[in-house]
Amino acid sequence: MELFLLAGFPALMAAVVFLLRQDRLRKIILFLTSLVHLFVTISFWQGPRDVQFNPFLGFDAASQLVLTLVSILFFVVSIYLIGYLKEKRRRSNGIFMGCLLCLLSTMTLVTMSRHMGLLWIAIASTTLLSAPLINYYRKPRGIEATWKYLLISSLGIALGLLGTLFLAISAAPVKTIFLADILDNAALLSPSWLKLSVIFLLVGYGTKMGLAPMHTWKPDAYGEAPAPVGALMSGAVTACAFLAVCRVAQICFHAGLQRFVSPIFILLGILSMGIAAIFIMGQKDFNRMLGYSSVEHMGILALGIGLGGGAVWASLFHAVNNAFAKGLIFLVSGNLYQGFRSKKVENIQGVIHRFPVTGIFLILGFIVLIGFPPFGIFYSELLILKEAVTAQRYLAAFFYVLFLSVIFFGYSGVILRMALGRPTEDTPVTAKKENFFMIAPLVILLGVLFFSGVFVPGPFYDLLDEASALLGGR
Amino acid sequence: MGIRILLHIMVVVILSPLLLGITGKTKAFLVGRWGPPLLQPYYDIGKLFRKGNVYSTTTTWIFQAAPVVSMAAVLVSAIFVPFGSLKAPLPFFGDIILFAYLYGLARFFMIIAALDTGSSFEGMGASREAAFSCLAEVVLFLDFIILALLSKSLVLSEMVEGNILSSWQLFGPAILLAGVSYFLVLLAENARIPVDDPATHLELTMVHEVMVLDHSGWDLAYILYGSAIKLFVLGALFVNILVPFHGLPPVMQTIVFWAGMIVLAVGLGIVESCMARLRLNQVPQLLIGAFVFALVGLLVVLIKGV
Amino acid sequence: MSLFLSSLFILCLGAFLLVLLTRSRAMSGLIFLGTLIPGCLLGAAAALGVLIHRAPIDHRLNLRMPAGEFYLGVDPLSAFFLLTITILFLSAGVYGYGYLKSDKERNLSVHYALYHAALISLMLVVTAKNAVLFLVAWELMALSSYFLIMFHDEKKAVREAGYLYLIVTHTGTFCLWVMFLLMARQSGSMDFDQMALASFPLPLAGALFILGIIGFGVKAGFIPLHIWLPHAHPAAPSHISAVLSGVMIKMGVYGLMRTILIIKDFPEWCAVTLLLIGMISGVGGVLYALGQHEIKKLLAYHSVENIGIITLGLGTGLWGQICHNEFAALIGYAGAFLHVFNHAVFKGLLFLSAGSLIRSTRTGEIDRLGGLLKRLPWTGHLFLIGALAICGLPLFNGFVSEWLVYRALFEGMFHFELNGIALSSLAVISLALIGGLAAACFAKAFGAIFLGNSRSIDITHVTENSVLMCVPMAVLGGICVWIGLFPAVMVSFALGAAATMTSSPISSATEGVIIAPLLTAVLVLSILIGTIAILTLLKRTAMKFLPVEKAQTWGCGYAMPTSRMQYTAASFAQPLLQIFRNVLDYRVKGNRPKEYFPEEGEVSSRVTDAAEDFFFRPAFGFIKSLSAKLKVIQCGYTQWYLLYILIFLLMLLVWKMV
Amino acid sequence: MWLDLALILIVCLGVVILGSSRLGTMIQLFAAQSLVLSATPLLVHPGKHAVVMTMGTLILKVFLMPNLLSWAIRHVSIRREVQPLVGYGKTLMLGGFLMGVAFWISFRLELPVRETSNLLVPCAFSVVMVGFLLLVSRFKAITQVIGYLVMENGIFLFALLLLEKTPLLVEMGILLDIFVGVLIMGIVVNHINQEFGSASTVNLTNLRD
Repeated sequence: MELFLLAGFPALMAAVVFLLRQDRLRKIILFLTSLVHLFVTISFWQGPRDVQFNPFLGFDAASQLVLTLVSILFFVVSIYLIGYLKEKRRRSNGIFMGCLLCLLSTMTLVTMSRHMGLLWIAIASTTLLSAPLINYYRKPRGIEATWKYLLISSLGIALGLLGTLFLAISAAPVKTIFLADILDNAALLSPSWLKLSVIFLLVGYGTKMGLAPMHTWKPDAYGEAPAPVGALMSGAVTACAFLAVCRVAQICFHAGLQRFVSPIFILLGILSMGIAAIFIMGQKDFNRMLGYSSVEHMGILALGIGLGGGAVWASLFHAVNNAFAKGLIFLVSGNLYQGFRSKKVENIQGVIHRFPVTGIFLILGFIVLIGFPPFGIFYSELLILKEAVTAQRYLAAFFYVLFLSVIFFGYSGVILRMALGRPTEDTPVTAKKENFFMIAPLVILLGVLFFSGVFVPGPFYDLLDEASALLGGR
Repeated sequence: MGIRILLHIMVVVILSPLLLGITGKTKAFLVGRWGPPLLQPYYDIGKLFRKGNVYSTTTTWIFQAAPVVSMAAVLVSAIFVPFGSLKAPLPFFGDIILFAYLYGLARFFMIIAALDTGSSFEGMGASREAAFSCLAEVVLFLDFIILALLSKSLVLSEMVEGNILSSWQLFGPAILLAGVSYFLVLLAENARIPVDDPATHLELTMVHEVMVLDHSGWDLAYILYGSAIKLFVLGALFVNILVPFHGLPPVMQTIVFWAGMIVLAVGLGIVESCMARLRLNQVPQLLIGAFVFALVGLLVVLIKGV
Repeated sequence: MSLFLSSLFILCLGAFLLVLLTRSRAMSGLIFLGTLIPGCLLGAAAALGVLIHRAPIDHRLNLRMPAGEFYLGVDPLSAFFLLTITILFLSAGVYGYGYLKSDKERNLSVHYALYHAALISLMLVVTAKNAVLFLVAWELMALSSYFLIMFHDEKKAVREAGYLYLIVTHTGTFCLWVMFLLMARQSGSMDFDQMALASFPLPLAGALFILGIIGFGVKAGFIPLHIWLPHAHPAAPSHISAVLSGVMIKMGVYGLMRTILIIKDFPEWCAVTLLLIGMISGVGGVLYALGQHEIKKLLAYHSVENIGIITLGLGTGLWGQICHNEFAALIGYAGAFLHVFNHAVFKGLLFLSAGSLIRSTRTGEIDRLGGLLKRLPWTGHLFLIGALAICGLPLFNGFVSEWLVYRALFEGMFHFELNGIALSSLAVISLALIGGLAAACFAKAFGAIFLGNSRSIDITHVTENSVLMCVPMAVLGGICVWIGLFPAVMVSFALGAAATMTSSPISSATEGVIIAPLLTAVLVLSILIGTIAILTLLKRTAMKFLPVEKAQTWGCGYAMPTSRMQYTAASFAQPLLQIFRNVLDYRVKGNRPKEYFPEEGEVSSRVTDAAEDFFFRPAFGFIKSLSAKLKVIQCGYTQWYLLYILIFLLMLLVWKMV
Repeated sequence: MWLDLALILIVCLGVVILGSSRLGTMIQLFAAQSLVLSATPLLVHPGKHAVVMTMGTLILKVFLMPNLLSWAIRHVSIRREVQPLVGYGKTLMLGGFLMGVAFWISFRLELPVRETSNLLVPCAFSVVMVGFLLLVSRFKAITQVIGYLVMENGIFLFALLLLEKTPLLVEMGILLDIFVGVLIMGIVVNHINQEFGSASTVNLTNLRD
């Protein structure tokens, strides 16, 4: 029954939404499905960690972690959408809502899939479903972003498919590529095919996750996508991609390829942070900067997995915090766009004094993104550095710290210049007051961030410990 | 101990203008004049005590407090310096720092009093005074370092008494260099000829004189008296440093000390009559020269093994 | 410990209430004072308790932080700093309340809440016994002080200053991250107590020392890393810059001391570096201050100078520790501790009086002020007390701590071997030079602002500020005089703290040997005050019988002297800056009047900050231009993007498979 | 032996697509290549499973997708491909070089290939490389879609290696996904055409830093 509620129900609702006429009804359905989804996910927390519905679908600690993260974020975005889509639009948002609901079900599928082939299908469908979401405004730049997003991610998916095929070939003696079977008799896998498949999988799912050389679609896609879509993609979809990459790492750990794969992860991590550092510095467009910030945080995740040990725990912790932080900052950028009707940094000024609540949340978002203490990202960045220092990878630690400080230059240069000061006369400020639906999600996200960073509840700790044990960390 | 302090201060108060008198007499004698009587400074100060005061409207209480504070600071600094057989009444470990900073206090108040009058001439004098005194203070401290290294103690009287005949064989050059650089500091601190001309009235060239341009009556008297005491105290310290009389019996010490003071006064007169005032941007070079002398002295002490 | 925890609780409560109550102004002011005063007093009581009994107390809260744990402890070292923090925050807070009361259009309760947050984070930094908690409090302190600085955020200069401050402190903090993690790796745990038990090989201690110097030096303001100080202080409101330079830069000193306490044995070159940094920061700070003609920038550079003096004390203490000369180490650290407290008090006093000066005359430019002592008696006299104290002149607290530092340096001279003596004498010379230059600089500042006539602004309607602003200043002035005349109490506290640094209990004999000379010095000072009293009495009685008139200042016969003919701060500093011109980048520009009847001419002189203009600005520009050049990667052509992926794939294949 | 012939034929057709400039011919060439491709499962090891695979590929890649693409061409009314990134001659040379790299890699990796021919892995790699080159070097959106499909054919060749292992459901899922992918690409090409008046991606470059 829960399986249907989690995966099937949203898809069904998507079909219903396609048929409906009025926009308001669609929004309510969206809100209700996300609420149901959230309740079911929470209900799984009490139950045992490893649940097996059928050979293809099941839960383990890591997937439950990502599923909770996805459903909380989706629920918050659904509330935000009620306020966001208020003003009238010529074209009905049927396709938009339908794709969103399908996206929810495919993301649930990704977390639940125990078969590598099924995992690939779910990832591929999340990509295809998010393409129309980016193109909501039908503006030339939006179309260009969608085209680039489609092309690059479909190349990534193709490479992922090749990787899965190579994995299947290497798992020939095992006869199936169920995750459980591969992990149990990992020794039987033929090493050379496995290495080839790991490389192709890493590049494929790395493109989906937005790691360095394959990140080029991210700034365009997040720059042009509407804010809630940006929040969902940067928070939830990348988390699912990260889960897929974790599965690959899990396989490598079980097959004893630790020494083979960790240099690749570290290279990807440092490269992503380097690229992000270059592009955040002096960025002109706020949403593009958030795209690069997502590249940076994915780099930190990859670096954490690469370093192993305590850093795996830290990168999972970071994934959770990053998802909520990205959600928060993207929704804030949505409010900014509603208020200032522009994404350019120079004509958004003095947000604190023009829209006090959004201004405060903008600064809080900055504090969370930068990794200031009360929130979780500070601890995860510190732990990753601790692991780098104890594992005596001084070069990686040096670059890690260097890029973190350059990125800090970039962020504070952009966000603080926007938040403080006074709105200049020519800033095109619409006389709109901030409406409730666009503030409530920010408050919820901040609350969740506060609990995931400062007073970390007990069960959340155990989930993290089990998930990191799964992936070969301490 | 209170009586010895009073005795010490009485000696300083009574005898210090005499030093100025002797210098004035030697300067006049060298140019063939009889010059003013020996007690001329006493007459000047006495005259000023009987005169009324004129206060500028722009000045505040600081203008009147500065002469008093500078006189008192200089008087109190006399307690640390032994005069021949008269031992310093109140020595304590680290009194050279209080000694130097008391002069700093006096100088600080004189400078802000000069700025208080709000005239450009006093300001000129104040800024020059501030500039030169910074360098002079550094040289003074370097001399104290040499003495401290020689005597291994921070009490001024012990530092000076350690300088007996035997120490001259080993550290003769160091003490000589310290003495010479100290003499140059003496000239700079008391506005004697090479640094500043006490007798001139051309404002643009003066340093000390122009700072006291606006003072009158009792304030001017205190300032004159204070500068006389300052010359006396620093001179006494100079004599203590240079003349190794501390090993002799007390009676001989007093005789040699006072003879030294007179020789110092005469020496000052000679220096002033055969040298002209230096240009203002050359005075720092003079003080840097004194600093180098002291530095060489320090190196000698270090090499000789402290 | 309960005292300290209750004060923390009250402050947190106050901050929380203030955040909620952003609407009503009267209430927020009341809550602010209502929680600040008890909080600070309780904190001070806790600190005094530890200082008097010299027994450390600590407390472990079972709050599960991801990496470290919530472990607080107050030992005499942190108690001394805690005392400084509480006293200064209390007086600056009361002053701030008075200062901001008349500011109608700004939302004050947020500012008050941030003030509380800064205070709490500072108290946590000082009492944290766990590296992670220390870093958390350190970053909270940087963040809350950033937003405090940004009070007047409508001005562009303020935003630039805040931006520079945040960047420089945050980059410094990364060095601290690496340092603490290396120490944790060596000792196996994040707690300072376990770290203190571990033994650190000399090369590692050297590396940690360098990281510590950079990380804490950025906060403390050692010369090359001080660039944010002269920008942040003029930007912040004066009660914030008082707290910033009085206490917050001392956290750098505290951090350095805590690291020295943990690592204990260092290679000798560390003490040499500390002394050299002290000298350079001291002399450089005061020389740059001489060249500044804006009151708050001048005071900011003086903070750098006083940090230099503190580092001299620290350097001698460390040297004594390395050469196992307990006595020199003890006095060195005691001098450094006492100067930390003294500097906090008189620098706070100076900034507060500068603030009330700026509040009344609307400008901080020294060259446009003058003759304000008559209009602002309270501010003027308290500024004078602060100026005398900062120059280390005898009757005030600056002298006591400089005397201790001198004593430590001379102690070093007597007992260390050759290069020890050479360096200590160099340090004594530089300290003497600092003393002289500071006296000149503050004579310039006090004389130009408060004495003579007003140079360009009309001061007839300038009035003294409210009592709420003058009382805290008076309290700080009182503390300066009290320590100057009765130093025994504070010196014993400093010695107690220094004992924890040398981790050997000091016998009452050694304490006597140190304090006895100070008591005689106080006796001499009382004789000085007696003589002053007698001389003024003499003069007063004589003046009754002698004529006294009022007249125009004697301008050597010049008939119409105007107030603009007075010596300004720039002209006052010109001879000194001329002497040190090759050390400083001292530029004089402007067209001097040429013909016989010149219509107009103007001269302006400027001292540019070498560290900033020749290293940090170009470095920052280089990073920006590099990132602009590298932006070509995102060139817009999808084909190139796909090629990136293919090339990366082939590279991985070749690297990993072949 | 028949298998090697088919593999070589697929690779040659790929190269011909790379060289051709008219969209119509490219679609027909792609259909031919997919036809040969659908024959290969039967050649490797005939069986019920292989028949289903062949039918799937036939329906999807030989009939459905080419018609969709030609509909898109007619709708978007573009006939001739504009000059590719580096000119036809050089693209072909580059194609040859990439095939060389593919063969070198598969030779170096000495992957254990059991009963099927040792030509399979290199050919699959080279078809993927050719598809990729087509994707990268052309400006017309439709041509890029065709390049993507040729790459899918290459991946399908790899799937032959484990024909009877992967369950049918997964196989069908993969084909379905590719089809949906192409469908959405077609829709987006349609939008591009409405917005920019031509389906060339030359003016799709103003999103840059």
